[in-house]
Amino acid sequence: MATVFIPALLRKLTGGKDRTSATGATLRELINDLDRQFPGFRDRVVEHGDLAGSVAVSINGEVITGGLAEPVPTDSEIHFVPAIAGG
Amino acid sequence: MEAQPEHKFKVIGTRPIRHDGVDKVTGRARYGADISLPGMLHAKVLRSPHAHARIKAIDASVARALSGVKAVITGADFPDVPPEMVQIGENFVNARNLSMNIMARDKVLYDGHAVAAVAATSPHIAEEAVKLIKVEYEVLPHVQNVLAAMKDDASVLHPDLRTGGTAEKSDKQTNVANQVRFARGDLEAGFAAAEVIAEREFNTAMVHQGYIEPHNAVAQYNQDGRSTIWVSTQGSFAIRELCGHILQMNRGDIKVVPAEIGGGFGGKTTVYLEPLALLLSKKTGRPVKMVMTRNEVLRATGPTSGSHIRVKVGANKEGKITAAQVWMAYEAGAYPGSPIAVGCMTVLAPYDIDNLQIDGFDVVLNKPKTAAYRAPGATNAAFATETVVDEIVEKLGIDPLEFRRINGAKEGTAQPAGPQFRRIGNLETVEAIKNSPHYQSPLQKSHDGKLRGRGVASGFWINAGFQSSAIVSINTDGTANVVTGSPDIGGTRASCAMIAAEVLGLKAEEVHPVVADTESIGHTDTTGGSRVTFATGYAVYEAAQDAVNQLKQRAATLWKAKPDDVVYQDGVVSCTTNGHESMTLRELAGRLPRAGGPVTGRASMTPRGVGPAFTTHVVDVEVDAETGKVDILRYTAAQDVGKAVHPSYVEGQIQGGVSQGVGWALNEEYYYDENGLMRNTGFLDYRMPTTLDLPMIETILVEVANPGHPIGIRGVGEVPIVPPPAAIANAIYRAVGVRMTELPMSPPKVCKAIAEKR
Amino acid sequence: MATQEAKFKVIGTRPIRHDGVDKVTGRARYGADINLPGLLHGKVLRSPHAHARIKSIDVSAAAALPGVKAVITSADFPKLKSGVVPLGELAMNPLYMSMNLLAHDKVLYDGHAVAAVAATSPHIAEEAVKLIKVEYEVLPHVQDVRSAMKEDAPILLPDVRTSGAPEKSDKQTNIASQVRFARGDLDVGFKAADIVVEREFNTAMVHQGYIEPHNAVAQYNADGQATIWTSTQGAFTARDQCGLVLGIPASSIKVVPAEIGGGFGGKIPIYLEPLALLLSKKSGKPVKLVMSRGEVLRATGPTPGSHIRVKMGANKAGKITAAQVWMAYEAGAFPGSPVGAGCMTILAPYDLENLQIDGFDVLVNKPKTAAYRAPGATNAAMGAETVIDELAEKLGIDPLEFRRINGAKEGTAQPAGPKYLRIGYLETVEAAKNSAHYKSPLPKVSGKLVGRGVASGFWFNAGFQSSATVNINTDGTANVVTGSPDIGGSRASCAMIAAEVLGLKAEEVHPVVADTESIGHTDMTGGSRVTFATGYAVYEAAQDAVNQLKQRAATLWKAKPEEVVFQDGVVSRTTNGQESMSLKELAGKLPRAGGPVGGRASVNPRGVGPAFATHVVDVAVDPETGKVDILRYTATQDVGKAVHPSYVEGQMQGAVAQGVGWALNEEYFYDEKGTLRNAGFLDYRVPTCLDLPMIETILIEVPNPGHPIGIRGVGEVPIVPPPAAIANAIYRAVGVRMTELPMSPPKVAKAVLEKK
Amino acid sequence: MANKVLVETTLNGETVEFLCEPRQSLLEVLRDVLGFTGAKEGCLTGDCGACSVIMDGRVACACLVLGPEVQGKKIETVEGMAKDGENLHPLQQKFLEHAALQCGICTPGFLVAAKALLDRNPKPTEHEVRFALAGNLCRCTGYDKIVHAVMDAAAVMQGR
Repeated sequence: MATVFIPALLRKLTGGKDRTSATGATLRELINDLDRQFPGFRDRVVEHGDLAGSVAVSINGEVITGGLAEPVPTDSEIHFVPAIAGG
Repeated sequence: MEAQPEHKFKVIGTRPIRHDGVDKVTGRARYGADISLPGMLHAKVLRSPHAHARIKAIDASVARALSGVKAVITGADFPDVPPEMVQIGENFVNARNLSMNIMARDKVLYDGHAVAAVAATSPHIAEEAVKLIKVEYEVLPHVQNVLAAMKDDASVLHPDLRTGGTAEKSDKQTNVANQVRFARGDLEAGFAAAEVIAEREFNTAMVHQGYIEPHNAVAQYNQDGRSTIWVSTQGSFAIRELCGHILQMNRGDIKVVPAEIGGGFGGKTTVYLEPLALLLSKKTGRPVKMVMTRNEVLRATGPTSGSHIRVKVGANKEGKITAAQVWMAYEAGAYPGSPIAVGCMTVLAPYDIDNLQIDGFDVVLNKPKTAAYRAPGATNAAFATETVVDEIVEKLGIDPLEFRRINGAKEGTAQPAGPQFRRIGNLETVEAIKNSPHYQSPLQKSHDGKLRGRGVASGFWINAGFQSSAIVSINTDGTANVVTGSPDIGGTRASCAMIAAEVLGLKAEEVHPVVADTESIGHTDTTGGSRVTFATGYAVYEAAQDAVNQLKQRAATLWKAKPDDVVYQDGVVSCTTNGHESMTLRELAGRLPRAGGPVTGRASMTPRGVGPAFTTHVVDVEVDAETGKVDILRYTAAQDVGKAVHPSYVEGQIQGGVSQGVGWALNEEYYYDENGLMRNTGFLDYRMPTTLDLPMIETILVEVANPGHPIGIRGVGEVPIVPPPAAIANAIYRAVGVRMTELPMSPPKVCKAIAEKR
Repeated sequence: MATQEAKFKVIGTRPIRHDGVDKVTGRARYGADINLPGLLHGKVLRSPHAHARIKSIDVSAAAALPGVKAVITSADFPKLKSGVVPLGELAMNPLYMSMNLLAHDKVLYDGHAVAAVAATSPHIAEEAVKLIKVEYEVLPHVQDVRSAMKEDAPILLPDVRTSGAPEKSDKQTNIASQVRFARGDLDVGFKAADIVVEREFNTAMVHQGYIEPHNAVAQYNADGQATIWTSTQGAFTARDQCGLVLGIPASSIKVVPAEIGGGFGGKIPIYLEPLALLLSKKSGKPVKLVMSRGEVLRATGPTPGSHIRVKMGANKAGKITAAQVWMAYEAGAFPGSPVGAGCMTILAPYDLENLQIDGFDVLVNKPKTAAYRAPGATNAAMGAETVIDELAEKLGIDPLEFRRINGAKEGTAQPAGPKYLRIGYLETVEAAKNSAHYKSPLPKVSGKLVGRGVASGFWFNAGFQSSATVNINTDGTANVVTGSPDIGGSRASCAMIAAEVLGLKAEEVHPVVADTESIGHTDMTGGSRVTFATGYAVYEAAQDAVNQLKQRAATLWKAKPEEVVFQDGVVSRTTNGQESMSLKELAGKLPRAGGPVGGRASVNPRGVGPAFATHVVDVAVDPETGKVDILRYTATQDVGKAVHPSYVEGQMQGAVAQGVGWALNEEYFYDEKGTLRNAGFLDYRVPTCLDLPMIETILIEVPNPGHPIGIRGVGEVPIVPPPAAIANAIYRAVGVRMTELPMSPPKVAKAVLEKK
Repeated sequence: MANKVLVETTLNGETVEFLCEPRQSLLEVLRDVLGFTGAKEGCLTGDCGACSVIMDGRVACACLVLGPEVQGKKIETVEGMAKDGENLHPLQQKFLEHAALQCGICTPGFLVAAKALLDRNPKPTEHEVRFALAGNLCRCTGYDKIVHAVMDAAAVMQGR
């Protein structure tokens, strides 16, 4: 069971819930589970079958680079945050 | 590493347009002499007017005073170099001799030997300044003929020189730098068993590679001790090594940027101008450019040896060679190092001989230090053997090709040097010529009374391996780049790109080849010995495989599969488990950022499994008995090319090698007068073949895959120069009944021979 | 993973940079220094209007001018579909990129490119540009974020809909996107506060101000292959962008990165490259384009001006109980301001339970913004850090003590949610507190009022993809090849990392920045990522080389590779007989030991370590003129591990100088017609050495646990605190809270006057 | 083709002749005609100092000087500062030792301006250095290390 924090502007989908629990061995499975719980969730974070370019995912404090295939350790803390480049 | 001769290739064997083509047909390609830098100075070299002389004094004060002159250097400006042997690829070079060759110290040893160099703000000022340098010489007796140089009373070039190699040690001063012998079996028994014996003496002249682009170098010495050299060279890493030793600098501090190169053929494997330019730049703090004139190229770079060769061969009634004895002396030039050893290894190599003895001598004399030239040492050697073999054949009344079939070396045959051949294509080339339309068609009669003849000859070349590095990186659009350190003198960029394309399942055009400088790619030995497509191609193959393995891992990550469950073929990765997903390389490339990052494959290696090359040529000539002029009517070359990666450029290598061989056979020679000065220092008098001198050259590519290479590649560039002089000599004999024993077989010589026969 | 206790031999020393001599002798080749045979020179025609419809373009007169070889307009671009495509780690809209390169049906800002000409000399190209006749229908323009957000505002891009909005709408709008971060309960939080401060801020659009104008030389080959020489922060990024807008495979373009004369984020997008390429394709000759300073200011990517509202409450104990932020950033003419980064950085130094941050990305008739050093963070910090200062003051708490109480540390949840790993924020606060500067009394300046201010800053830093190869030379030295253009000395740091691994001196490693065909894919130089990520690849590539060296030695010794150890440049054999060899010796034996050695690595490293900084500044204010002088400046920063301390200091000092310019002088000034009026260095005043004191730096090394050497990005965060720190110092000097950037003399004088 | 002018001048101690259009600036002549690309273009309005050269002993912005104007004048550029291939000018050496450059585009201008300063004032104070270099913009370094480098170079040249 991972704890997923819902981005503020996606909380319409979750009825205002700012966090939820989801399961999945990989990010793909986890997002599928979130989409089951909150239909439409996947479309907000996935584009062309990959994590949307504008979205970054943090697992236990580390922004991951494995995309949807990234393994998700049990009891992880997961955040969806904007992808940032910099100057 | 076993070759798969049955393997179906998709790219290898096709004829794509070479990647550097457009730059070359639009004039955009940047050769060494095209390089120009801000504030660049131009330098010229003062050269010896004597074949052998002691330098008593050099006065450059007037030259230095000339306005626009920024620096003058002489031998005194060079550090003392310990006489250590520097490894360049598998060859060892005496750094001290090399240093003295590029700038004379106490003695000048040949006409054209560098004595001083001047850097000035314009080439013309530099030229003027060079003329203002006063050198006081004490002229010494010179020697320019091998046999004369070997005499005990000959004038000695290097008082400290002693004969090395297998000769027993002696403390006598000599010009014989080295001695080699290969011997096996029992000569006397062999000749006793012979039905016929042929024995002849041969003389061949010193000839030049004749690349159209003169030597050049642009050097910039930086105040932090690092420097950069832009140069047209066959070996950027070799230039770095040699400059480092000659100037006693850290090689790592020298960066050599290989410019496009306008021909080399072995002649651009060593240094002449680079250390001079670097030293002048160090003195002036400005970039310095040097470009040779044609006169300098002929007088002072490295031609290939003239030689004296004696060959004795015996054979029995069945046409089996029973014994062979060879004695040969090669001109080393002013410093030791002729290709005599290779001459000895190649001279009898096409044949299976039980009893043989080969003696070779490396002889220094007052001519420029020789350098490699396409199958160095093999062509003049083959000229001797192959004409003697032709004489045996004639005496026995056997077809010359049949004779070669009887005696030809094959897998398991012991080479003259000892080791047994692995799978080789010698007999296949003989067979190919036998069945060629050319050999099958009768020789047409001449309409104007000129005499015609047909000759054949075979040739052998060892080919080289040595060190190569390669990088293969995958682009975001699924295409690839290939980086190597091998200067491209014959289309090797194309062949390396094609090898990578084959492995990655891309089109040749989808792979971008780059020849990088010495700081951007791992160590790579000189382009030479027909090694690039074999060895660098091998590294490219391995680097591409490395990339493929990473691509499989990346795909496995995306699919949560095991890398072993992922297969890569024809540019598609697919999963043998997990719902058998699959992706094109292009798709995968686009997803790499989220699959572990980009993919770069690399390989650095010294491949074993070099495959030697054999070839057999047939030529029809027409001889004008009055003038002695020989015209080539038809020419066909059959060669075992292993696996032709880009057949057009393999054919090109064969055709180019043949025409060089024709020039060597009929016209080219270094002509020295009694003072030891070269008299034909331009293309007007040093006559190379033109389009008018040659017919179309037919090629037959025989592909006997090299078992030592994953794609079966053998070197192809050198061996085609070996047979032409012998084949033409044999054809001349068939036409006019005289055995020519001197190269070149120029009109006067042929004329004289015919006259003597009458 | 980080070798915290590791004793470094090269890392942390200060060798002379490898590209140094070329740069002090004038030999270094920058983009504008490239010259090719038959080179043509191009110039761009730019819009004189802030917003107008292009009715017609007549290039006939220009094309007819002798010496003119080609003229292009947007009609020469392929038609593209709108939509975001991923580009490495970034996302781009090729259609918008194309529209920004050469205006399609509308010009959207003063300076917007309309056409380009290639001619045999720059002067002829200039004449020709003037001969192009363009018929415009001028449209109403909008340049202020809040007006642009209004319902009735003129619309820049009809197809834009607010992305990220809570519910989809089909209304035309200038609000390109919207973000929100929220946690806890604001009402509860503010109720718990003993004191609440709320203020509104306006900050001006400012430019990176790199000294080297944009440039590009392009050669299109008849076989469809092209080469571009350009000063760029990302050779691969430039290649991919050109491929997208021109609709050709990226790999058919070879980008050769020239030396780059400053970028700071502004040289990540492309402006001239595709134009040069099209002009070369049309003329068959190489074409060079170099911008004038006016063009750089009018038409490249500055960083947004913004409107920011910050409300914070704290209790007597000095603990922040709630924080609410509303910020709107100017995107410029196309979507894509760094408002997301602004939202994620503005409160990042603090541990907050109740917060809400709303951000809006707003289109206005100004040039499309680009990244600028910690994009979005500096103007945000101006808002938060001045309000923090006011809270501290009202509670009578030392501002550094206040930050100690509320400061983020390992385990603190960021505003965006994720928890921090090991960070060094509080260490920077401590360092500032104990600095000679903060301990010393304020200097006196006759006729002027002096004050001291402090402020903190945060930046994420980036990871992204990098490739590197490490080759061993025959003399035992090494070469390092990367694809990261060097804008701050990263060649030196990469060489030093390789030297550390190989046991060589820094001078014995030769770094090379290669073109897009000579090295594996490498993302742009930006986000303070190069020494971290490319350095990571170099570290891995050097390790790869070391492993091969061990194998080679094992071959020579007929030993197993695992019996061979490599340390400080010496390979030695542990078992039977203590054989050992220096790298130099081994290198000489490689030809007979399996051949040369080349290591390689391509990585996309995680474990990025964020950066924090705390600055202290003393200012003197002339109450009459409002002029502010910087008397003393000290910057403390968690730099993870400083590879080459001199260049880390240089990054901090350079960023502070930029922050000072942003704080006091720099701004885009548009007239009522929407035309930029200060398009030159005379009126767009960047600091000179007369405007600055020496800048003291304090390097704090809290190793990044996510990096083998402990490296964190250092380049961006030091630009974040200066404006806020200076504003706070001005308040302490003259008692007025400045809420507008720049705090130029007239504004300060006015504020002082109003207070009286 | 615009009618060109033949100009003779002294560049880094050497007499050079060149043809240029009357409208070409000295900066264009140095970079495009003579191939001396050390002087850089930063603004073409004399505000940034990246194109600084020494003309008859005084610093000038090459972008504000017309080619024909340098007839008979003595021009010094960064390319002329190091006297040979092994030794840099003390200013160049100190810029390296002090890490006084990052991107390096402004460096030639700063070196030339600093040389002009030390030629005329061998012992400048920090303020004199900052005053003399105020015409040169640097966006990377914050000037700190540049000023240190110039002061140190002055000291070294004074044998201190």
